[in-house]
Amino acid sequence: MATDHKTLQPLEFYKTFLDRKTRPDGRSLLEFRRMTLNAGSIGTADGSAIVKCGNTAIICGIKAELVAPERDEPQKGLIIPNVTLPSLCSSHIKSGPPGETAQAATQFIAELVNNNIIMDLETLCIKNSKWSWVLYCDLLCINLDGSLLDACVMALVAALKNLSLPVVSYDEEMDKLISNIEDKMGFHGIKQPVTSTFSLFENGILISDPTFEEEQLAAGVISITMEGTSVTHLYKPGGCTLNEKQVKKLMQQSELKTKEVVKLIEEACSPMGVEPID
Amino acid sequence: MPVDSRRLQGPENSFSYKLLEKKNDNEEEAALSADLQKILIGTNKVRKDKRIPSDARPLCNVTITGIVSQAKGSAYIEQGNTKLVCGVYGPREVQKKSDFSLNGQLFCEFKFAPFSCQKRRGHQQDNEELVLSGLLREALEAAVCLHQFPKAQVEVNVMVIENDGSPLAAALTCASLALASASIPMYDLVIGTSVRQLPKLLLLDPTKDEEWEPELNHDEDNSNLTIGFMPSTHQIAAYVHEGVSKTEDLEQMLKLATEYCLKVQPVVQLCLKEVVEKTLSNESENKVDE
Amino acid sequence: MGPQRKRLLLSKNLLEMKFMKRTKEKTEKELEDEERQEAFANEITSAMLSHGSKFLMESSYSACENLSFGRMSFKGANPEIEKIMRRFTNPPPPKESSLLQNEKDADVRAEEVAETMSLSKTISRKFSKQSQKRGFKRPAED
Amino acid sequence: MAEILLSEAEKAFIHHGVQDDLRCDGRTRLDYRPIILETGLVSNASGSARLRLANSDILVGVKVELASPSPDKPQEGRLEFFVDCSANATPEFEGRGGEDLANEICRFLQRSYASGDTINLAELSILSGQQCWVLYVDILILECGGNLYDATFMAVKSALYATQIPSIKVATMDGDQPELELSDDPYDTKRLNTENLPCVVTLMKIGNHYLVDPTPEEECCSSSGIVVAVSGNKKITAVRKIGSGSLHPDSLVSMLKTGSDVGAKVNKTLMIKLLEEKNLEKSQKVGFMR
Amino acid sequence: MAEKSFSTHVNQIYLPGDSVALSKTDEISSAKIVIGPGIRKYGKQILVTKPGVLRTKASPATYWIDCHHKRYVPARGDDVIGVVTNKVGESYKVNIGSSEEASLSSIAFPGATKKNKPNIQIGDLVFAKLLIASIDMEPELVCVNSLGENVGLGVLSTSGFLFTVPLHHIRKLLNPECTLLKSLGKALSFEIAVGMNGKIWIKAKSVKQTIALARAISISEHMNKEEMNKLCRKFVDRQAGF
Amino acid sequence: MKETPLSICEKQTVIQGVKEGQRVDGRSLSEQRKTCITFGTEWGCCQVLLGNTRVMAQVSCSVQVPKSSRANEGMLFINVEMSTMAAEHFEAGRLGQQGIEVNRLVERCIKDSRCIDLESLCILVEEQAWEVRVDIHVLNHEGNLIDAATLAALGALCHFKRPDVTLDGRDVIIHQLDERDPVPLTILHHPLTLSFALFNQGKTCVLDPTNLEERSADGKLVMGLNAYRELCTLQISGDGVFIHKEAVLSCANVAASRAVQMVEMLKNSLADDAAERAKGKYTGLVNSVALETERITTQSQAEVYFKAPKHKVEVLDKEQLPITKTKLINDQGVVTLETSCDVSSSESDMEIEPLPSVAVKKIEPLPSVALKKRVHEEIDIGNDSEEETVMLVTSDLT
Amino acid sequence: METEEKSIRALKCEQSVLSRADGSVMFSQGNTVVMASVYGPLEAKIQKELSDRMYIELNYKPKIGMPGVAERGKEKLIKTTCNHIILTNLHPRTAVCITVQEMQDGGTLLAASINAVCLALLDSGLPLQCLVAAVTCLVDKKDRIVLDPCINTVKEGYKAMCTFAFDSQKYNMILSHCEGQVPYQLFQKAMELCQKASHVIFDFYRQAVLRKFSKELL
Repeated sequence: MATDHKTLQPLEFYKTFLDRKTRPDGRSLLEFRRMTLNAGSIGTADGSAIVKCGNTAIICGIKAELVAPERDEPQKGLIIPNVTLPSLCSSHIKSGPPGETAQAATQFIAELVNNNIIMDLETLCIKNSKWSWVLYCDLLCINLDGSLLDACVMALVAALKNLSLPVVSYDEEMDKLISNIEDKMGFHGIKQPVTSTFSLFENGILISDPTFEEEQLAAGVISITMEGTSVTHLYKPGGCTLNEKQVKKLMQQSELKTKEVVKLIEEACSPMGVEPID
Repeated sequence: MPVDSRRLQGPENSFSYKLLEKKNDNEEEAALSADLQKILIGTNKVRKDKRIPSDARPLCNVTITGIVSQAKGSAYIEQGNTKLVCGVYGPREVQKKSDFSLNGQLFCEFKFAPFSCQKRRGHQQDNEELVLSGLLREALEAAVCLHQFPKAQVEVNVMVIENDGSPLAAALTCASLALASASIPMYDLVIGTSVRQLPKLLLLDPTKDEEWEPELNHDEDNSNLTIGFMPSTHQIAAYVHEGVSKTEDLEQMLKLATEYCLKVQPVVQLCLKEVVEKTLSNESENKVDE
Repeated sequence: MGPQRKRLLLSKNLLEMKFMKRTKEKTEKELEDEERQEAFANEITSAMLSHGSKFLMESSYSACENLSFGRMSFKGANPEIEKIMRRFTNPPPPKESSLLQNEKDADVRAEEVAETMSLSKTISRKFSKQSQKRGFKRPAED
Repeated sequence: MAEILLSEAEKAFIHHGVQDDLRCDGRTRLDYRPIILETGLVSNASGSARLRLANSDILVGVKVELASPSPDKPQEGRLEFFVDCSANATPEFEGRGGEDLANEICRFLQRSYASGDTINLAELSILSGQQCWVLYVDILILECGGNLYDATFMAVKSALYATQIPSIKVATMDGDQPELELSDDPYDTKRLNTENLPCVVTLMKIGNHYLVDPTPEEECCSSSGIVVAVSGNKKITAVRKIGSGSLHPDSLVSMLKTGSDVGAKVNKTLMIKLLEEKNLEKSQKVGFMR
Repeated sequence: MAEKSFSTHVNQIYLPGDSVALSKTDEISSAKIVIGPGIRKYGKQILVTKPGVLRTKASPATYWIDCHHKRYVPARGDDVIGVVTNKVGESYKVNIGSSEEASLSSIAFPGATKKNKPNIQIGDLVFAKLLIASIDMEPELVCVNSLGENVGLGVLSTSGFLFTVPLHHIRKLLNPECTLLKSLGKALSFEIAVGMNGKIWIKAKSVKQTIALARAISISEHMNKEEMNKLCRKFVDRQAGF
Repeated sequence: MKETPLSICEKQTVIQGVKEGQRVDGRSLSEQRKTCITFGTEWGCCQVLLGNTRVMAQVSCSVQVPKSSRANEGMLFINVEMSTMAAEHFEAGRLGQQGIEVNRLVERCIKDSRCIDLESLCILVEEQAWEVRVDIHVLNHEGNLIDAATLAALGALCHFKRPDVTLDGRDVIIHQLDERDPVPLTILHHPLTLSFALFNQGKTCVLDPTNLEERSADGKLVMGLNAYRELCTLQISGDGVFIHKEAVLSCANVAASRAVQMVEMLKNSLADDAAERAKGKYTGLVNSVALETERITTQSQAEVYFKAPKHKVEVLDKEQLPITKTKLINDQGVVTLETSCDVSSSESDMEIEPLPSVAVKKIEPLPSVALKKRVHEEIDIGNDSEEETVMLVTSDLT
Repeated sequence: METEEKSIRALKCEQSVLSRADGSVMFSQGNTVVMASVYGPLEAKIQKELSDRMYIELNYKPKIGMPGVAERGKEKLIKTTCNHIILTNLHPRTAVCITVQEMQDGGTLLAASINAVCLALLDSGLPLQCLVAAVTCLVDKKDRIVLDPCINTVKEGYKAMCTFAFDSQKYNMILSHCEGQVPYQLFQKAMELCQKASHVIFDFYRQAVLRKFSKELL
């Protein structure tokens, strides 16, 4: 009976919950889903992390390679992020090249990367205008159930913290790279931006960490990325409008989440505290 | 040439740091091809990962249905370090009207995650993945009761997260679990396994560096066999053999493999049983609610 | 536009009576025509004005700006059209139209007769000719 | 493979035929259909062969090119296969229809040629780590009359047999930069050792029996079979099950046995025929006009 | 938006999202108020949805926005010119430049019956009235009035010329005040069909005349009265033979 | 979304009109629409208006490894972009039949005629060379895209400047635009295309056809020429269309003289642009953003339409009309047209008269002012058919 | 921290600039020039058809090369904005096709594109719920807010670049897209500044429409 109502008029069905200040999965409006994080579980990747926010599951694997840096930015390394939504992650995704959602997500991550919000790209440089690292960061969605960006950013940061590479140095006179496989190193100064996604409804109701279904029903979405207390990225495509008061409120919420997530990443990336997937 | 405008492309000329290492240990590699057996098996007849030759890696973290909530059925398994996920969708209407058939259809997609192998993989399906998809499909078609969903198609998507040997075998097991959890009618589960043949020695369920590599070792009596076996009906759904060996050896390998499958069967069945019980109990609860 | 005057209607059972049969048909036809007219009319119909909310939506500009009819002919380029134009500029008294109506359904009936009873071919051909005169052969190419 | 519609009656007829070891075209289960073979008919290829197995028509061209060897195998040349299922072979191949099949065949070729005792790739090396020959083997499927695997492999083997590699001298000139000298005499060429190149036998299971060289009709009667690649010295170099059916281990084993026997025979006869043809006068080329 | 008093805000520019105030009389009177194109009722407010000039008229009190369009959206009762693109069973498919092709029954012609239908080729032009035009129905055309009689609708000769102008230009031409066509008509003999969907079909004695007229009409898009008269005078002059 | 179907009467009128030497937009058969060329702030950005047809081209360059086959040359890559902006039946990202044709013809005209000196684009043989890329965006399709596209591409190439490079041993230093003056491309000659629509079995050729004319014509004749009256490419398309030899020749002649003028015009507008830049505060395409009012002044249009023929008499006497004959002088695959000998007899059955040489002389370089506002007078030579039509439009009204 | 550049660069536009499009505009903001075209309501492709509203297809065409992931990002931003301002439910089962073409990059292309699209929509006469105006500002290295920066200012480098879009009714934020790091107070300041600036653009819209209807008003 309830299910019928749900299938027939999903929005009305959902509104009835909102009016009672709750949600079908029992969360309160501004409550986040349980997050689990598991770093370094993929041996073939140079750095990896598996993140689950509720049902949404993202695997980030990093493959590092060497390359001559770009002409116009000789002192910078490269990070090539790609968000992939394989057809297995949702019934709404059909197999084939990346769709709109995937590309938008990729672009979002790319913006974070290019603005040095995740890490300073110059630390990836081995020898100015000669050699630098290029990190292929693939964000693979195993289960798509809303708030994709939150999980992606979290996974990427964790994977970067988990990254371990051989020490590679540049030999001037021989003009070649030398590496000894034994001593591994990671990169320092990886920042900890945290993205929090909220859904907006026409009647001004805001909910945080929406599920896929909620995203479909909502009238708008906003993703706030913060590092500590400062805004590092704010992404609100179209949809219904917001006033300053609402924005302020959301900022506070995302600040709260930021603290939590940072703690989680910290303990996951420290040697102990590795928990199995799911 | 057509560039993929839907993804961010890296520089063309980047190369893996592993190539730097290569230079140092050329001679070791030469040895590798010369007498592999010594490297793989210590004098005490134990493999690198402490297994005896006729021993397989345990199936662990087998997760059914939970892993992909959006899918009709799904499964995740780890066989040693080989990790893969499988999601099953459907039966749904066939997209193209042209390929209409009275029997149902299986659509299989086998994909290695870009970071799942030693060297970085492309995003698009390459030939190997296409062929593997084909093998997977043929194997599962033997197990699924296609006549039960005419005009419809079931999608089986396998994603290898980490590949440490015998991915196809693992995929077969994983896929049939996922299909079962999606309650797609099947004659029997398909359980996959592979065997590595060395001169006068067989290794069950080889890891990546135990596997037969066409590039590395092409002397005789070196080969790899992967089968998909249906224990209850005692039928072979998939059979792929690569490398040089005599017919009688093949017989041996097949025997070893089938025995293993029969051993694993109860384990797998147990996993499924739990799932079924859980779902049933949940349903009954829901009944109470309404 | 629907006729404003309220016509007094004959009672049903009166109309049921045998001798009233033709009248009944007639009245029914009139009503029908009115409905069709409403259906065809592009202005706000009387019905619309009489009931519904205070506001009416009208999607057509031609209704709002009461634009003139778009088919015109000048200096006898197409006499037929010019005749019609005249009719539009000074609409004919209702009588005439009803008269038109009569002769119309008159010849319609004749046509039916010709077809149904299928008299000598000559007659049916005659009508087919007539209908041709009514200008269906695609306008002359000059 | 080519899709053809068969009525139940026809299928039954074929089944019974197979049962009594008398097939529709009068063959026994282990007979091949007539084969027409000609090599060296594509003038601007280094080696070529056209093979007609009943209605299956295959054209193979081999091009020899200089290239630098792959870093992980400095002292070896390369073999590169490309299979093209042209649309006029069968309507199913139109558009991208043939790709899957082409892929499967291509990969199977790679795998069965991969092992060292089929072809010795060291022959193709010129200057270790710097120069080697690369053999581009292009396979064009002109018409599809069943049993493509066997036909293709025979054609490939013949083409490689006929392939002439120009002899080349390494004259070390100024210190580090060695110069390569191509001999200017066009007939100064060498041939590969193709003794051991594998042939393939396709065995299709119909009813309780299996048969070789199936016709399209037989192919669509059978739900499963195996493809066995057998090298000249009666070794099995690759096997895979085809079709969506399943097989019992025992029958599989016996199929493997038969496969290897038949394969060896095919190989021998093929070599003989090739030798005969080689000794024929060049003037007697027939070409496509038959 | 700042509210203006009624008198000031008629014939003023309005932008989407602006709200319209009714005249005092209309506010109080119980009479119906007709809301024309470009305006919609949103809760209490009456909001503008299209940029343009606010126009009003009395009896029935009507408000609408005079807006510029190029793409035609079918409106019930409009007379349009369409190209016949296909014949399906008893009806033709007609392209009237809207998102969906309109259908025209082959018996919706004056005096047409099952037996005797007009013969229409694909590519012909028809001048027809929109009987049905609703957002969720295929538009339907007829070439007769309610009594099934000939009112100038129907197939147009292939010897004329068809050209397209913006929709507001059409409305200008058909506006009773506009004299352009009439005065051109004084200059020379031609027949014309003006469709609300921005298509104009015109046919004069010779191709040259036809084209000359067509160009004159399309030029007049942005002309005001005087300019139009000037244009017409030019024609008359030519006639006089300068 | 498909293009609105062509009605029978449109097609017939166009064809009939052309028969009578009368085009629906009042032009004469060999008259072009008004052409206007503007440039952007970035180097190598050129917008061309051909009547209402609007095309923009942008040139860009990058350092690449040269092709092994041409190790000492740079590369030229031409890419035509069509989107729904230009017409509802175009699809973004997918070039249709038409798109591919345009792309190919532009390549043939500009790339294959080797008007850009590619050797000068090589930096280090076999290692580094410039790849020059031309992106041609079709913005509005009112017919004759090909001519507009080639003109835009050529304009952009002429306007383009690449960053300067210096060699320090084996490594290459590329100087930013601000630190060293950029270098223009070396252009050997200026090829353009001119298209004719073919009517009544290729007897009548109509220059610079509109979309309507293109759709109603039996075929199309495209000619690529440069200012030296050299033929770079020629294509006759259309199903089952055949065309008279003489027609081709005289088309070639018309085209040749047009090409001369167009190149002239292009050079002028380049000069103007340079001057503008010199002044500083250069805003590029912003100037070509006209206020509607400019367009809305319809009087001027009316004038254009009713304008009485300017040049007259001396053209009319057909005696000294030269008729073209081609002589093949083949250097890098171009054919030089040379006018000689007189065959005035043949011209009776031809609709398009060859251009009087007098007329060609008559053209003085266009005043740069004319370019600013999109009118640019005088482009048509006194081809008598033209003035005749003007008369006809008006006098026939009796 | 004081703010410099309180004003928006010169705005200029030409409406119905393309003869074929139903609505089109060539819009310049400073030296940035963008062309936008609108076709519709058109027949929607079956797979794109929406039963209850109009499908919006939006293509953003860069000046050089093929559109890539970055353009898809822009497309999504603009498209969702259009989805808010167009009354899509008035034309169900149809499609509108909007194309944006970069013509000249003088900085702030995103904002310019959004404004251009809004003008093109006005020109096409599609039913709109309200208008939208987008403004970009950047926070430079010295924590100063630069409103509507020109290309050179952008090239000099910045801490953060923010683009906001507001609706014409309540001046609420429809779209916001900020890259780079800013403390919240500064962010808020930037937002207010842009909100004020948006009025200028709305006035410009009105002027443009007024100009277009100049003849009709007489």
